[in-house]
Amino acid sequence: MVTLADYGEYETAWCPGCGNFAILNAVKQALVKADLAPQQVLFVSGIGQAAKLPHYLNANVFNGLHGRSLPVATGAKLANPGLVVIAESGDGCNYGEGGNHFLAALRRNIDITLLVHDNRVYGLTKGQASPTSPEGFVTKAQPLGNPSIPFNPIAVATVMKAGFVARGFAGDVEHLSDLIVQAISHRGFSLVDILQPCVSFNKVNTFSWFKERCRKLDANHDPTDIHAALEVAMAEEDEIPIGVIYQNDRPPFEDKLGLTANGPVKTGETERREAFEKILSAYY
Amino acid sequence: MVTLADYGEYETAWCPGCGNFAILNAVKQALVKADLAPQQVLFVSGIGQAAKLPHYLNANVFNGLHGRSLPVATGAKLANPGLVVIAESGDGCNYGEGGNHFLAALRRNIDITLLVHDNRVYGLTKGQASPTSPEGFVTKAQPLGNPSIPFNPIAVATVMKAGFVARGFAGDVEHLSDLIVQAISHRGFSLVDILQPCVSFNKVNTFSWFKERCRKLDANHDPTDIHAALEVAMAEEDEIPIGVIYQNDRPPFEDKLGLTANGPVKTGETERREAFEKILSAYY
Amino acid sequence: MTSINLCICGEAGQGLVTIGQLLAKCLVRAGYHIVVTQSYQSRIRGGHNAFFIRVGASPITAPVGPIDLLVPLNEESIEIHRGEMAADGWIFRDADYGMDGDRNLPVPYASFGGGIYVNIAAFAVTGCLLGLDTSLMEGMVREAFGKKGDAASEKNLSVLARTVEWAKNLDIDFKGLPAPASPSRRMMVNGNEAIALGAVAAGVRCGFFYPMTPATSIILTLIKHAREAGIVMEQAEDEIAAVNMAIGASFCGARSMVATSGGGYALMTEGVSLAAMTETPLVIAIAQRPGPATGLPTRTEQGDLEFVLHGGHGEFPRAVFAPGDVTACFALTVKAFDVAEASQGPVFILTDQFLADSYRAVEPFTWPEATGNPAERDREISPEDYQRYALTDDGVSPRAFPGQSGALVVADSDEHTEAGHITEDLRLRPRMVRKRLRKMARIREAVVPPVFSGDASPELLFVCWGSTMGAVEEAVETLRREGRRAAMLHFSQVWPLRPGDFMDTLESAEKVVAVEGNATSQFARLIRRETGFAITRHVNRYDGLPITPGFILDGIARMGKGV
Amino acid sequence: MTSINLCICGEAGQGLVTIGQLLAKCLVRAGYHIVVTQSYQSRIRGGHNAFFIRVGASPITAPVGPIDLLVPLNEESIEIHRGEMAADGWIFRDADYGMDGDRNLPVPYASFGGGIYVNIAAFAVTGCLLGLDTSLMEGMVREAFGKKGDAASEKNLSVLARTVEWAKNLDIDFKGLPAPASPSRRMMVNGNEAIALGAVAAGVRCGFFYPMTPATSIILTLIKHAREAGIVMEQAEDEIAAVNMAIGASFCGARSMVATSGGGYALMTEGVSLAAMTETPLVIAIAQRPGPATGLPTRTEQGDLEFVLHGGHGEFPRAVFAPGDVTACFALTVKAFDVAEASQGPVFILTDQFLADSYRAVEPFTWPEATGNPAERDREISPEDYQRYALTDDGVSPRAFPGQSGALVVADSDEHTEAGHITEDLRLRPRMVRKRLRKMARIREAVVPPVFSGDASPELLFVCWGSTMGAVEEAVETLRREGRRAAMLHFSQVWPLRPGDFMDTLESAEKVVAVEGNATSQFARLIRRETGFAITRHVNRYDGLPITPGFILDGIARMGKGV
Ligand SMILES: Cc1ncc(C[n+]2csc(CCOP(=O)(O)OP(=O)(O)O)c2C)c(N)n1
Ligand SMILES: Cc1ncc(C[n+]2csc(CCOP(=O)(O)OP(=O)(O)O)c2C)c(N)n1
Ligand code: SF4
Ligand code: SF4
Ligand SMILES: [Mg+2]
Ligand SMILES: [Mg+2]
Repeated sequence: MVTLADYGEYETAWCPGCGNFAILNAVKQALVKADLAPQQVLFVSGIGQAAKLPHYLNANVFNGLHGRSLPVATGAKLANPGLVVIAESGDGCNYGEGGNHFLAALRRNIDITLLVHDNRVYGLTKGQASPTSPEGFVTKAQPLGNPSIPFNPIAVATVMKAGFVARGFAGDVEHLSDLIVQAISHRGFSLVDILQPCVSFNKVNTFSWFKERCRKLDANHDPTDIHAALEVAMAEEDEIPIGVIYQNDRPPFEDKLGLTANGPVKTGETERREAFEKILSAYY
Repeated sequence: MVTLADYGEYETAWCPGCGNFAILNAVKQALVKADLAPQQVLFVSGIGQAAKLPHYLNANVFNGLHGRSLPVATGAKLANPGLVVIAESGDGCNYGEGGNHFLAALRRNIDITLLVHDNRVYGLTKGQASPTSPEGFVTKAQPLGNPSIPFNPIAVATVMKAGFVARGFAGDVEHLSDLIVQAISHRGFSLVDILQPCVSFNKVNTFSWFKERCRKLDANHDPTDIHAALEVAMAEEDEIPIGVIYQNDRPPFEDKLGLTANGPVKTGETERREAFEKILSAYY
Repeated sequence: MTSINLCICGEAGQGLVTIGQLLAKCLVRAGYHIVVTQSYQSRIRGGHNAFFIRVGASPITAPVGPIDLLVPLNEESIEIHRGEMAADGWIFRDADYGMDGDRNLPVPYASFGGGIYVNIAAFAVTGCLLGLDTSLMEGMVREAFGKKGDAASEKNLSVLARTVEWAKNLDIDFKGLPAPASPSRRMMVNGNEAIALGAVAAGVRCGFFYPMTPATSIILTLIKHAREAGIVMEQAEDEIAAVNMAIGASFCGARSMVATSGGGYALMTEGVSLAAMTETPLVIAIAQRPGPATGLPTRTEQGDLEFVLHGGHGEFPRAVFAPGDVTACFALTVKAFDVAEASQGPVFILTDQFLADSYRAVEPFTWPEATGNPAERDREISPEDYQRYALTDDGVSPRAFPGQSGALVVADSDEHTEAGHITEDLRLRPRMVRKRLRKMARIREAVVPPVFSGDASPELLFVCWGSTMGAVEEAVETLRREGRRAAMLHFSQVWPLRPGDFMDTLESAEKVVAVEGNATSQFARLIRRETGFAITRHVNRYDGLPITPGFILDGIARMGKGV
Repeated sequence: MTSINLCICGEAGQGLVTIGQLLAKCLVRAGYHIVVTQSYQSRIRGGHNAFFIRVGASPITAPVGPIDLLVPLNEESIEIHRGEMAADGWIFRDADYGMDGDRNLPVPYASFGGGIYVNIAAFAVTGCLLGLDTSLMEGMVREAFGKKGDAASEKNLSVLARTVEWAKNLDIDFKGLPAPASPSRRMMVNGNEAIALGAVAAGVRCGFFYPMTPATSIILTLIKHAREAGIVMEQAEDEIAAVNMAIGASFCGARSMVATSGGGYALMTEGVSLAAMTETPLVIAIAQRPGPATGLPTRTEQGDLEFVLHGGHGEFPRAVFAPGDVTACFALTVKAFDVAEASQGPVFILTDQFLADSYRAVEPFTWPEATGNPAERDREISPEDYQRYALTDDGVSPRAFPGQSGALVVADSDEHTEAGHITEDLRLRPRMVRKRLRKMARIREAVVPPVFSGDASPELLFVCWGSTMGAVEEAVETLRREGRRAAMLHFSQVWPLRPGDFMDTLESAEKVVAVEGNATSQFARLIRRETGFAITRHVNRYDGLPITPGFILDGIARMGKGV
């Protein structure tokens, strides 16, 4: 039995009161609920406040470049499909710098879980607008207010028929950790967009702002009904539904490639040599 | 009065029978219908077969890097908002290499028109799967069939509330040129995804395949109704609706920045010098 | 004492940068010289940050190591910096911290106001003991907090007054500074601000960026003034977009720039090549930080020189400026825009976190009369047969802008004809290659030669570039005071090099030492490549901190007798 | 005649590559040597493409200019190549084309089958006149068209038979080639295929790519064999994704590679820096094409050397291989994987379009016994206190893989502790910098020294690198036949350089000429940087075409009497 202690306790570099602490708890709880040992799990992150999370628990970790957690996670999963691969980063990382990888991940449906700490701001670089910042959001870099409208990751993932699409809230750890457990156990690409208060730079979408709006999805919401899901995804922000919004059973990418849990890292030298000799025969 | 002759006739490097010829005609016709002189128009393209189009008409042209037509177009428009800026490139350029710029353009809603020659394949590099290639599409690079599902640009643009979202077909030049006229005249970001047969590399989505499926949208389709638009955008491919699918009147980006048609390129030296001196005063 | 090295430090989020800035500005207004060094971590709260102000009555140019006056905003700070204290250094610390030993002054912060007013009190104590006029400090507090409504301003002023009262009566042997020479009116600007102001002076019209430490404040400064100066600034979705936007804007006639650090620049290199091929002026400011990859995002290094010299595929001209101080940041940014326009291609301003964040007192920046639009050829354009890439003797073709004349402008990233259209003509190709490379002559003509200072026939010559100038200068002064014939050769333009500008100097020195903020002596390698001259002695720093005069002197000492 | 230079040409889409490949393979099977040069445009149909086969009974290594036998598939081709014909060259052309003059053979293609069978007929006529056995050609046609159902195969065979019948009775003074030496069994492989096969031999497990000419066929070859060899290949959404995927896979223990050209590499440079910082092995194959920007996408150049040497921010070790021929493409790819693994970082294979597409007859590739997993340190891992970045004497830390041992593996793009965690410890930083740089020793040990050939004490020494080897070799031979003391020094590893390997050679030569497929003599500059040795004579080609022996000889001639 895996316990919380297996995942350790570390000092962090986050601001006191940051929503990231709750997300870290939810992640650890989810891993324990899913009975996954640290050795089985690989966290891949980008750069940002969110992306520091994997340093604060015991697991395999690849903390890469800003915006690039998904491709690293994809390569890792393809090399060793036996690993549970979790990509973890901020809204800027995934929907800004890494937006193209997000789109491709939706199409690929590889069996990794993406946890986006969506604080609607660039935290680590001190508070510029992020792709999910509200229109008009005022920052030092956007003194006239953010001129763009926010990215809607849930809606985009849903219309792209991503395998598993959920929204969580850092203010409800129990619920969030359940979502993460489901996301991990879903075979295919799973997105959990996590509403996260940033006490230092987002004075609009604060803890209480989120708290007032977040509503758990109705028990009779059917996540396999894409129309219902889209309805939820496109809802205005006076009520923000949290929970599993959309889900399907598209075969994961690995199946289409015929990969087993072993994956390419496990082929022996003899097999490789035989294949090589056979391959050469076409060149004579 | 602008005439077709103003836009010239050039030799192309396209394959005989390619859908690009029809798109070129439609573009020229649209410019004539819109009564735009070549000097007023700037075409920005990336790299690919589609991206060669601007070389085949008279206009201002910036033929840049693969995947990067939208940012160049955005910079150009911001520098000189008086120009009519048209970004023109392939599906690979816009939804593959340039996917992140596509997402950002939807949020920004800058007044440029994006014409995507969507042949569902990488033409210039000889036939690899593109982001819009059908699942299972067999190519030399995807011998087991494309393992990803196709990108749905219309649906993504619609859920992101892009200003103007249309789909055209290279097999209906008249209709297509009308769409382009509307796209140009729309103030805000306009997407026209153009179904384009590629005779050399796409033997699945051929001219007749498209021809059989394309249906002009019903006269009573209301493009300002986002739910109706989404319905259309998510339709299965046995019938492919063409026409203006979604449209709104979000203010364009330039308005939010307070830009006039003159734009920053037109500030005089005296004004600049006065501003400079005033700015310095904060540093004493 | 000719200068005092003051360190205000504590956790991120405690407001120590604000105190530091207010104090620094007062010092500048009082006529002092300053060199600010900002030391911070990649986090928003907590950890340990420091704002160093080295202040002198006569000119100083470099950061130094030993701390003369430590103003810790938390107890931990004392532990962290204790080892760096100068022998006669003082610690001004909260009376509540348990601490004994000499030369530490317990300040009863709680009694002046406590809470958020500790900062103002710390400002007041420090200012007072440095000999600042109370009225100067009052004015500063009013400027800084006036906007917040009278109440806040008044409260701050009363804390200030109370603290000053207390401090005035102190009798400690903290040696202040002599009064500075009759103070001329100077500005307080850091390297990044100076670049932004240089861009404004050069007439920048558009700026594009994706936030990246330590370059972000170039952008934020531009944004602060954008409305007033009529500049369009846009945060791009990524660095690739930023550089391509800048190229699009520049193509349409707007002087345009991007600013980033090494990792962002990596993503821009394809765009650099595009600017070169399409012959579009582009100014790229790069504030270096230690790599590889994310490295130490808030620290300093000079590790990206070779990458900046060679980034972008294919062969094309470029210029790389490496300002030695804040004044040069301004002047060379103006120049960078001119050179970019004259050569119709990419030009770099290469600095680093130290200089980016280093405030200095500088003579007022002036409007560069000579700049504006040096593309004198624009006038020759005849719309009918306009060719964007006309083959000319000096490789520079007349530049028209879309929609601004009757000419249609066609630019292409493929190899192209004179008219700008894609071509497969392999006989034209080499002519176009040579045309582009010929523009190097324009860049070469405009090169800023290296600056020599120190002993006229040195036995010890330091070669350096970029932000290390001040430290080398002071190290040279120290050595000369010790009786050595030392000198400095500083490059504020690192590409292209004109050996004629400096070979005599290099060759006549007995010993040459390269001082660089990197581990592999990249500039020394470049010198050898371009001149054959091998520098065999090196002082390298790559721990993320700026090079100081002391670091250089230690390095020399370690080289032993021979040097 | 010691070799025949054959040119099959026409529009894109006419199938001339197929004829070329069939013919080339027959020639290889018959025991001849070949050097194929593919000339094509950035379009799918139309335009003008050519497939050159230079064929010799004894070894040949370079493409040449003059055409001995032109096989045009359209009339325009004759116009295009007429000026390149050798004095005694022949044109085998369709009898329908209006043409007069000597040395052109009208072939009644229509009478053999016409339409799509023109290709087979052209193959047959050419093969026949080159002296190929009919049965060899029959076998080839059967192999190539057998799959299409018997009918197609039979029809092709009958066209072949009819054409051969006609050709046998010709009596023209086209000089064929002597029979080759007793043919050993050799492979026909081009540079890109050889890289792919080298990767298979080295045990590549994962490959990631975004299509880009002229690198794509490396990838397509890997994909062709992926199932059989158990390799995972994935087309990424862009080059940034490709390089990061490869790093992710490699981190998990899979030997991984990417392949691209200059523009794609530009986008990968941030990832190169990431591989270096995280100490993840990564093999990057770059097939160069002329830049800047999109340039000439289907042509050849050696213009990206400096960018490959310096791409990526920050300072770190790397190795760059530049194979001189197809055999070296195979061997050096195997070596690249080993060096990447031994040094735990990025390693490059730098070729160009010419070599990428150049088929040759090569001795059979063999399984590299010595390869496999040289990371002998993996065995030392103790899961409890495993540290990914343990500070070791040689800088190489034991490498464990996630989920494959009890050890938890932590990698970080920030500066990190030995355990892999992000750190702000500035005392640790320089130790980590030095640790990474120490790995250069492992790379240096394994360097492939340059190859010297020709006169033992040359008055004229050619320095070259990469794909120009063959042309230089033949130019040297010609000069020696003319009585000159000429020699070649060819580098198939361009970084790092070990001056000890070649300085004697350089210094003892009377005159040194650098031969490079670029305009700015990048390799010569590197030599100077690393050794101080200045090469002042240069042969540069940058029109998109490969360097030939004739181009070099002309270049020498133009240098005048002194050379
Ligand atoms: C290529 C590159 N560009 C920019 C940066 C600077 N950078 C670091 S974190 C960050 C934004 C972080 O925002 P987000 O991903 O939302 O994470 P948060 O800090 O809000 O958790 C940026 C722009 C970088 N490290 N690399
Ligand atoms: C950075 C970069 N990567 C790859 C390429 C190679 N490339 C040129 S065009 C193209 C694909 C074109 O596909 P698409 O955009 O759909 O245009 P089409 O040719 O189908 O019209 C690619 C991959 C490139 N030019 N630059
Ligand atoms: S800046 Fe915001 S996101 Fe970052 S640690 Fe602080 S509160 Fe959290
Ligand atoms: S390859 Fe396809 S898209 Fe390109 S020109 Fe030919 S038919 Fe058109
Ligand atoms: Mg964020
Ligand atoms: Mg396409």
